[in-house]
Amino acid sequence: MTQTRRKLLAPLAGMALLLLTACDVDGEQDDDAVTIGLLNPLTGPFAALGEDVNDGFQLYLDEHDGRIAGRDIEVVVEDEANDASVAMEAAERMVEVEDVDAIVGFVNSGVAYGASTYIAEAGVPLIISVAGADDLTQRDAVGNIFRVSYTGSSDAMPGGTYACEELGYETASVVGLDYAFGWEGVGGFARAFEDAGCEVIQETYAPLDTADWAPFIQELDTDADLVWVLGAGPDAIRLVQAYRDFGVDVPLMTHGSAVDEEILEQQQADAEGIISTLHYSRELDTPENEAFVERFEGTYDRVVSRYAEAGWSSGLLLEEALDGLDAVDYDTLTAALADVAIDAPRGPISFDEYGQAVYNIYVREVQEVDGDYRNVVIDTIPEVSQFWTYDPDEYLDYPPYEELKDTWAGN
Amino acid sequence: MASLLSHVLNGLSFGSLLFLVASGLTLTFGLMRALNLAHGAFFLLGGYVALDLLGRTDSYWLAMLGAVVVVGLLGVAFERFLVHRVLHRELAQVVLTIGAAFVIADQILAYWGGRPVMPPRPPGLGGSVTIGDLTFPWFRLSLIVIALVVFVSLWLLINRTRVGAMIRASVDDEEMARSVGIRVPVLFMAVFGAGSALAAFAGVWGGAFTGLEPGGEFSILLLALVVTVVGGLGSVTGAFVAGLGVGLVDEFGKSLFPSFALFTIYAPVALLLAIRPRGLLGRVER
Amino acid sequence: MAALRGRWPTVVGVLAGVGLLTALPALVPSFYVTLSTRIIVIAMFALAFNVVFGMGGMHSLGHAAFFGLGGYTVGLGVTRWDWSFTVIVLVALALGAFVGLAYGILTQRTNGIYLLLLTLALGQAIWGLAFQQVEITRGDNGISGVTRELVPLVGTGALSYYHFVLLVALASTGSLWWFSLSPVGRAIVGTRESPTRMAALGFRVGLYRNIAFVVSGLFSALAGVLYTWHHRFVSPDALLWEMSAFILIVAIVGGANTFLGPALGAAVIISLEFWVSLHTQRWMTVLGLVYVLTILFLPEGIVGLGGRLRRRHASVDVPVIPEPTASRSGRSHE
Amino acid sequence: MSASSSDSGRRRDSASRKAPAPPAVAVERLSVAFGGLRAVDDVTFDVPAGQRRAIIGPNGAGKTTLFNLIGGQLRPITGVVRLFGDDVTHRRVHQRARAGLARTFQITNLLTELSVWDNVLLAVAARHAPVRRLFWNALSRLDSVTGPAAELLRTWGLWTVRDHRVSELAYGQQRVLEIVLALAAQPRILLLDEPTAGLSKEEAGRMTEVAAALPGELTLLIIEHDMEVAFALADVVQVMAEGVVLATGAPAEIQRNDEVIAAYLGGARGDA
Repeated sequence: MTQTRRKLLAPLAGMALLLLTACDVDGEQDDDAVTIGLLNPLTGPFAALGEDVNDGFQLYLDEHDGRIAGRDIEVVVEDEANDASVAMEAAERMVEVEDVDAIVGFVNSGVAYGASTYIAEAGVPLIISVAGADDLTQRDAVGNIFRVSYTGSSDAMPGGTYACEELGYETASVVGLDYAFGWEGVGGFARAFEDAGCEVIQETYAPLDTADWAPFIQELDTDADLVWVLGAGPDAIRLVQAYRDFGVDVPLMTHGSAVDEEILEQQQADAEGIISTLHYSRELDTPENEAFVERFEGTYDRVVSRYAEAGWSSGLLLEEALDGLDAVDYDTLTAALADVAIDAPRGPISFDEYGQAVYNIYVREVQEVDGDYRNVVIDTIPEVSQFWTYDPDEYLDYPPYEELKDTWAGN
Repeated sequence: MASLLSHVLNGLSFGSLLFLVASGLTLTFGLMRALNLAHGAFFLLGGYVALDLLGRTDSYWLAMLGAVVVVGLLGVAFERFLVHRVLHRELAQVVLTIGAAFVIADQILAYWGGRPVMPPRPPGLGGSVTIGDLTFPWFRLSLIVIALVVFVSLWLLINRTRVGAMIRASVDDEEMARSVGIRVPVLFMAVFGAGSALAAFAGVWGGAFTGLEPGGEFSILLLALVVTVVGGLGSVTGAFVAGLGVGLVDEFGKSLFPSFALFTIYAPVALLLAIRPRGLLGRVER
Repeated sequence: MAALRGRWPTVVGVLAGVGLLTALPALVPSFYVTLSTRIIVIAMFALAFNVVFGMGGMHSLGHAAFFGLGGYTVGLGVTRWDWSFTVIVLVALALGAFVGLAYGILTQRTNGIYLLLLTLALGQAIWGLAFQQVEITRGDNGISGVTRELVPLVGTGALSYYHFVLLVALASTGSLWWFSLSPVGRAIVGTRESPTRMAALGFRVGLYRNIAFVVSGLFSALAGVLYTWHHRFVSPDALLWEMSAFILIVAIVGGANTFLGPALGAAVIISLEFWVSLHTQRWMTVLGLVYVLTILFLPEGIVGLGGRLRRRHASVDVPVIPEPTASRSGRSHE
Repeated sequence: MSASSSDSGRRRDSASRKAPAPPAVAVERLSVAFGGLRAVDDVTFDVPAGQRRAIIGPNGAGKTTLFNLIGGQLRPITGVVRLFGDDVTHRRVHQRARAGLARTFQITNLLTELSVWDNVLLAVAARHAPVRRLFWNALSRLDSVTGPAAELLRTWGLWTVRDHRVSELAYGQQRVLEIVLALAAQPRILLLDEPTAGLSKEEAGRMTEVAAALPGELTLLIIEHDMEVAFALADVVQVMAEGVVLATGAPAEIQRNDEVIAAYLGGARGDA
């Protein structure tokens, strides 16, 4: 049995050698510079969102030629790869090897949940760029985790009240994607809609990546005054297409994510007339937004998106927080971030005590504007909290939305 | 409650799409015993190339033709330089084609970006037809017609033409085929090229239904694999029957059980494979 | 047969390797301890997978099921049903063994590409279950907050967890090594080589395929347990077919026809994945090319390569059969 | 499988008389067909224990198919197979092996990527049920297995190549190893499927000597093309053609039987 010796020796030595070569320690530091880690997906289904956030942030830096609040900003970009284990290691590497002062990241909620344990322990300030799961800034809120994007329910609740009180729809059939964002969005809309005195008469969930939406569309109760939909990405494109294909003539209202600019670009006429609520629209005519849209679309020749705005706003938030801060460390930066107030392209942003951004919600309608389809802003609801009109403590006592799934219709 | 007719039409049209997606895979496996797990990536590539050409030429048919030819040629090269070297080693094919899928998908992401896109519907197939209270999109009807056309032409190619006979001969006994003067390498390149072209065509025509996005290379592959395997690896008729079957099951499943999802199809597929490894109509290995 | 004395170099090799791995945390910056823990867990999973793939010759593309089920046992055991450490590990191992047996039984009549596709379907069926039973598994968001209090003799820090994982991995590697040399282990290898010959010798081939799947499922589930506690999180991705494809490729690159090859494969692929993604966003392309090139130029994997080189040099002039002592032996001529 | 009616009749006879030792191999109305062609067509014969029977016949006579039916690799459509009186028709291959039946294969069927040593260790291990179920001790450390294995290899002259992979052996040595593996299980019945196929004249001679020297109590069935080898080894020669048994008898008798000659020379019954 002579081969066994060589068979055992080679692999063990090989494995150890590889581990040693893998650790090329770098990351030299100069004192007053601030290092920001961008941990968004650059591969996988959310690659476009990750790139938009990074490009938005980078664009903001370039506008200030790499210096904000009088400090040089170094950027470390890593791929979240839509995989919790990869994201966790990248976060740890950013903290321990690159010594970042703050992280802007996470698009997939599952990955955000996975990494939040480590980030809470490490104490590094994190600005969540996209991940929408409610509890990241509610039940599991942690001092150093902020969020510049919406929670699953925050941008949906105003839509529920608005549909009932302003648009006069008395009954609604709600459709959502069967994952956390779907339950929270549908739940938020349904709660507000019913608390405003109207009634949800049908509740349907379709699995993520539903290839054929026809069966769901054909099951819709067409007696409802309104169909409200929580959909995102390719599902939103296929859903709206099926809605038009099968001639459902019930008015269609959605969470803003179903008609995001880059999705609307594909939906075109299918989406005409869709009313939606979101904290941003490309058509906002504020000076900050016009400047941002013109620079982004000029630099990257693709339509701007709320993810790009989130990246840009993160730059703004960090600038405000760093302004007048002499020693930059986790605690001082976290404390500074907690009470920033800025005017971003989307309008004013500040953080509530759970770390969730407070911002305006815009009611938009898809209209054709000189040959192109846009989310024209038809109404503004200022300074909306993630708890909408409910008292935070009371709101947090409600059962989480995943338990309220399938309970809205028929009670 | 939607009428039975609309459920059947939905099921058939979605089933036709599934067959369309699986047709290229069935062809390459059926004729060459080559399992091309980069099939989904060729599907995506076809769609993205067509969109790119559409942007340049503004002609849908030209863009489609261009995409089918480009991806077909890529398929030929892929077979010539890579697949041919692992033709009889199935496991090596699996790893090699998965690797190729990674490369193609990542290059698509690099070149065309990660935003979900949807190729336009073929001109003239946009609207819907309304009969009584049933409204049904022309495009979904076209899927049924296209699937039939592709099925019939593939069936004829394989079973009724000299080329088909030559290909089957080369698969059954390569040395014998060579000895009687069949230029086997050229044939295999042609078959693999045709399979890739079919995948690209499905990416353009079917892409207007499924949409194209990063990650699609494997979600589309799984759809195609389920249909190909259930139908019986290598049997075009099997894939056609299985495609329509899965389409109908998905349609009625969703309307009857709310939590039904396409991936609950994996359990019955697994059971079928355990009992009949060759699938419904698969040819028994000699 | 050869006493321990004759295997002295092997023992030294093993001890040196173990010593190096134990001292590793002191040699590398603390971040790489986390990376090394993941490598060791995946290496253990690869060795467990290789019982079915390398030893049994069965091409499974559904092994994520065992790995993920072990992971979910921990996730749910800690956050929802608050089981003790022993109960969690026992349930995970039982689950891995049971599902392994199910794989073995269901794949009795299949081989080659059909077995691969069947195990793919089985794995996806289990993934679909976890993805869809949202009330239990919270579906796509996965389960976070899987704390390590329950893990015995170790604090919750990354360093001590590394040593815990190393201990368990070495124990599993040792038992798998002994198993591979045992009669049952050699019989499994025999069924890979020729099921018909083994049956003619009196081995119930189906039984040994089942044992291979049970043992492989059990140790894969154990690796899944360590993986979830390492990340303190588990999601359906641990059950997804892409994890099965990953471990298959790791075993092939490492060298599936050797015992430790797959473990080296884990170290190489994960280090490569990590190192390349530092330098380029197109790391998926690089990985894809690595898989293609491995198949074309390194079909027997890295460790296997050593074997082939060795064989090419050893002169293979088989001596003529000597005149046997008794007159009863056929003599072959060259 | 329909229980053949004659079965009950036989039992009554044997019960009344002191039952003679049951035949090692008893085959009754055995048939199997591949797509309409009856490879073995309603064959019945007995092989008493200890007898050495050569089965000869042209290609396609159904010889190997018969072996596969006896060995269990093939299931018959009709008929019964009995080993020492036990009906094994529905038993699996490994159960028949454990009942004392061992065989070699026409096309060499060894554990090619394993060493000669590993092949023999497994073959010997197969005999002991407890060894077959051992999870822990190393197979190569079990004296109960390594002893007999070493002895077998030395006897059959393969000891010096024990560490080589089977794939590296010369063809002749592989044929010898086939027999060694079969013998390792200490069988009571040994089916040798063309042991001398592919061997040189001189090697065939050696192989014949080897077969001849096998222990007397071992029942031997040999499929053989080479008349010389068949007649030298066998007590009884059974001639088959087109799936049926033409004639069975002592070697000398068979040589003179015109039907046999016709079968070989492609006479009245049409080409084989």
